[in-house]
Amino acid sequence: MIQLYHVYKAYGGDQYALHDVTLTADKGDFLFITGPSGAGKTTLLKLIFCAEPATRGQLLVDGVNLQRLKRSGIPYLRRKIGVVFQDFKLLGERTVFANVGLTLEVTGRPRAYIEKKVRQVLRLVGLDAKENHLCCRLSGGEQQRVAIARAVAANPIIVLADEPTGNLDDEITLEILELFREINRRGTTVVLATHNRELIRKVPGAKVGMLRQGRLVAAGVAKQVMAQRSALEMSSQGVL
Amino acid sequence: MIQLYHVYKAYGGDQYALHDVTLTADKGDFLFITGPSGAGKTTLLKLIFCAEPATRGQLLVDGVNLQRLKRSGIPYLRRKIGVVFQDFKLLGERTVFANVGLTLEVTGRPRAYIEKKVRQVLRLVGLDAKENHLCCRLSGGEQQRVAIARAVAANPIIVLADEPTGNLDDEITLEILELFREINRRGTTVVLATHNRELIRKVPGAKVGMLRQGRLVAAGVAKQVMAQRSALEMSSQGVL
Amino acid sequence: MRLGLLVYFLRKALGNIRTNPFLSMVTLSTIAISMLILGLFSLIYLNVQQSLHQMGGELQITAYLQETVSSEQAKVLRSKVADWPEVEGITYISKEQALARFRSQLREYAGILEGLKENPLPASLELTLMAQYGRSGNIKELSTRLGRLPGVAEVQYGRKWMAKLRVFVEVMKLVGITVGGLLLIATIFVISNTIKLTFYSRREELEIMRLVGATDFFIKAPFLIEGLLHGLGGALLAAGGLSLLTLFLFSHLDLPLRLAMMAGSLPTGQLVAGFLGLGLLLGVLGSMVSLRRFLRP
Amino acid sequence: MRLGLLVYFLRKALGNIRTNPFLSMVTLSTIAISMLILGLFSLIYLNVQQSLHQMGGELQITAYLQETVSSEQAKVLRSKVADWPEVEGITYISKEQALARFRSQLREYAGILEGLKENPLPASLELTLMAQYGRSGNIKELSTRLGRLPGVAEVQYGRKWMAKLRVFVEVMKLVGITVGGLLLIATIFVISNTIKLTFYSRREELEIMRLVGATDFFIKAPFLIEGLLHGLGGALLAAGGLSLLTLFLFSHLDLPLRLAMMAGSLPTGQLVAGFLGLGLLLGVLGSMVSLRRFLRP
Ligand SMILES: Nc1ncnc2c1ncn2[C@@H]1O[C@H](COP(=O)(O)OP(=O)(O)OP(=O)(O)O)[C@@H](O)[C@H]1O
Ligand SMILES: Nc1ncnc2c1ncn2[C@@H]1O[C@H](COP(=O)(O)OP(=O)(O)OP(=O)(O)O)[C@@H](O)[C@H]1O
Ligand SMILES: [Mg+2]
Ligand SMILES: [Mg+2]
Repeated sequence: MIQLYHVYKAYGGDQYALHDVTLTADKGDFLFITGPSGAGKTTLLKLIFCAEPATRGQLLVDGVNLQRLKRSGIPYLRRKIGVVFQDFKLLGERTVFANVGLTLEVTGRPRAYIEKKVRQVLRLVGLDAKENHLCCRLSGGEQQRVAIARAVAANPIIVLADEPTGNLDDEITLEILELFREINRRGTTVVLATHNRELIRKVPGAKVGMLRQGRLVAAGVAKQVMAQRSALEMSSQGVL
Repeated sequence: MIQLYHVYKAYGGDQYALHDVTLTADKGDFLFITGPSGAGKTTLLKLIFCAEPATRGQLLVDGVNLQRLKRSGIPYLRRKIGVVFQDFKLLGERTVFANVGLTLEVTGRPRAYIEKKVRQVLRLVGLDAKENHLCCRLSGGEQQRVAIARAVAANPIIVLADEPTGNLDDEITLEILELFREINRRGTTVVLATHNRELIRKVPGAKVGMLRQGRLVAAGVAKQVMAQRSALEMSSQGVL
Repeated sequence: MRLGLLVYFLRKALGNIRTNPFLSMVTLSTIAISMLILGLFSLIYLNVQQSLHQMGGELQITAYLQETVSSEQAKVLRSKVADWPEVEGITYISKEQALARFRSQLREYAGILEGLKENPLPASLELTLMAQYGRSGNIKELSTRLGRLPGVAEVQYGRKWMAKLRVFVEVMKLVGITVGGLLLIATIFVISNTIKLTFYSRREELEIMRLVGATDFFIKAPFLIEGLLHGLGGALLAAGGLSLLTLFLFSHLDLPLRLAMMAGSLPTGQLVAGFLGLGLLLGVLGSMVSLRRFLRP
Repeated sequence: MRLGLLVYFLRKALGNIRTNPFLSMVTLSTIAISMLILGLFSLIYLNVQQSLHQMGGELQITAYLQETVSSEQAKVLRSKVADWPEVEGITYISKEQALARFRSQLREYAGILEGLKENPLPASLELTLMAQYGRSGNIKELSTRLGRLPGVAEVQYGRKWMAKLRVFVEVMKLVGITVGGLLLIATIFVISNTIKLTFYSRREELEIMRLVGATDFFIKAPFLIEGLLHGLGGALLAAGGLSLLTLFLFSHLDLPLRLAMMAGSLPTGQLVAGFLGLGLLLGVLGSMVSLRRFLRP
């Protein structure tokens, strides 16, 4: 579903935000991207939904070669992908309903369908009571949940979630993770960038890609990578 | 240093975002505000630095009665308080340096002092190399650290931090917590709103105020509150 | 485009206006005031041109006839010259009429006439010219042609003040066209600047629309309709303001001024229609151009 | 205010301009184009008024003297009338001068003079009026007064075309003041709208400044200096544009038009200074008013 071959990304300068990253997520995969702040997680997601072009390398998303994708084709690719942005990117002056409905509107869904679907996903994230509130008047966690609802509303075949639980308490975090697992079980490919190790531990069968300064330093199944990582940390702490 | 007596806050409607909150943080206290999403943590902090007026009740900050504070007095109160906003509130089109230096500039510090001080706090949050980057081009975690640097740069007597580690990995989170503890040890009152229980457990001697739907449901020393809370959760799970 | 989609875009546009009343108000009022100025200027220009035309129309060429020309011959001459394309009107003034006019018009010189036994004034043909032939080059050529006609003794035109007036009319025309043209350009510029600024402050919204998979057309359409509504609304406001203003001015004028203005044109249905069309165009084109700037990748 | 602070604010303002080149460009160009139109209009208005004044200045009152008045007596009368506040100029025309003028000016009636033994034309005093007394009411009153003077036989004024011109001058004045006034209001409005929009798109920045403890003065000062710079820059651009434009127009005019314009005023140092002052004012006041809107609690 998502394939990266030797992808490099430099923002202007000669420093690479991504450096020779090769990574695959098949249909129905649950892929965690992890790594310290500034490692390139967000950059990786941006490449996948064409918010930034790769500097070098090949990217294939749902069979489409992004390097060859024309500008006019980008919206159609993006409709297959639901994105939870790290900074939410909500329309602050619009209601929760309008924000969540946006992804459905752009694909020209009928109004009745939109209303039904939006209410449904808002219930899933626990915001059905705030449907008519302006987004700028929500708490941080509520905004994050609106962003999550918007990302999943249009039944995308890929969901990219960038630190989707940074503003949520443990309880809701688990609910949200459960939400992602549920849509993943139904066949959606989920890519989740996070710092939260707890999250990764909760999905032991998921794939994990670990970045550090733009390089993929570890990749594999969650259980193994996390164990490996603990060992690595211990040894590095021993060295220091 | 900070005293709230029977504080209520309603945003327009008849629902209270804060409901009869009485809470005190003395000089040199380390106070955690915790509670689920939408509990009123951010609202509480907003009242303290006069971003919102209380609907009812008394607020005293550094001996100043906020209900009686005139508009012209607000800036001078705010200079005593460093705030890490949940959504960072950085000037995206300005450099990291300009953003961190802002709190020093508004108090009219000389340029040489500003340069020295800004570099110093940027080193503390690990961003000395990004001094001249525009804030909108930073990663989420980097932006959060800029926000933290800005909050502490002017040596405020109170630091309010709203979910300051939501976008940071465990390692940097600990460093940041250490940073807050260090300035706390030097006499600064720190109020930290967070969902992260790990953080609270790391400072067992701190005070904790726990909010739920605008009400203060628990308050006391961290160790006790967390224990109490676990018991509470177990019992409530038992009931359900 | 399906009707449903059009309705959807229209509703979106109205939603945008409701969400950003400040931006809408600024755009609307800028378009209105710009067009009001433009309309007022056009109206005044038309009126002034018309009055000048009337005054300028009095620029006459007088062909004095030889004493030997009979009144019948003069009338033949008159109908001949009347066919020339440059000639708007032509009047035959007999010797007697000339004397009578002298008496009434030049009363201060009436004393001169006392000592006369016979009428020394010649008969003449007085020509008024079509406005478009009023340039001095044409007049000279025409008067030469007139002078060559049999029976014409002398041709006279352009008294001093008339020449001055003529220059003045030319200046006014130039002024009008210059100011009007610049005003139009300025109006377009200001309106497009305003629209650009409103999109600038909504660039985040545009960006978010793109990020969730909206096509450029889908993003643009509601904004274009919004621009159309603003343009239409602004033009309506301007037309209303203009009508009120002219009515107000009109009722506060002295009678001669009022008559002078009556001669010109007041805002008509046609003018208002043109106004709405222009407003619509400005709103839509302005939005179109400005949007492109903020939808670039 | 300390000089250091001023320098700091100036540097901030320049920083702002560099950070938001688009906003600066829009503000600058809007001010420039608005002022260009305003300046062009003023200049043209001054020129037209001047030419009209010259033409209108020819509105004379002629007081014909009785045959019995000697040239010495006439001169006494002249110096008496010359002291009246309404009178701009006064000329004594003797019988001989009147005849000579008749001969040269009314050549078509020259035939009349052939049969004369003596000069039938009276001597006269010709008055030109100060422009501000040029209304018909004043003229009537004045001529009555003139007629009552000993030695004055008859008073004449206002030939037909002159009355028309007078009406026209009045209309032009009204037009000029109306359009000019509206233009000024529109300019202020458009500029303030533009500045408001630029602040609107920076409202987050203003809010953040307040949240980190900046006083209103501290926030405002750099923005006011920015406004000042924009106003000054816009005015300079407008002044430059205006000079170029007039030069261009000037060199493309026919000679008579050019002479007509020469009579008026071209942009001078004074005008440019006034322009800069106005631009400065517009920039600063516009920013001040707009800022207040976005610094409200
Ligand atoms: N638009 C940009 N222009 C220039 N540099 C950028 C841009 N976006 C990101 N970077 C840089 O690229 C690097 C990787 O950024 P990225 O946002 O991918 O990190 P991340 O892994 O998402 O970090 P975080 O966990 O803090 O969000 C960082 O050093 C960042 O400063
Ligand atoms: N400006 C506002 N206008 C109206 N309601 C608001 C506003 N700000 C917050 N609220 C509401 O008040 C309640 C408390 O919000 P607050 O931001 O204090 O929560 P929080 O504890 O910070 O939550 P989170 O952890 O999600 O950030 C929420 O239900 C929110 O929707
Ligand atoms: Mg990131
Ligand atoms: Mg909050």
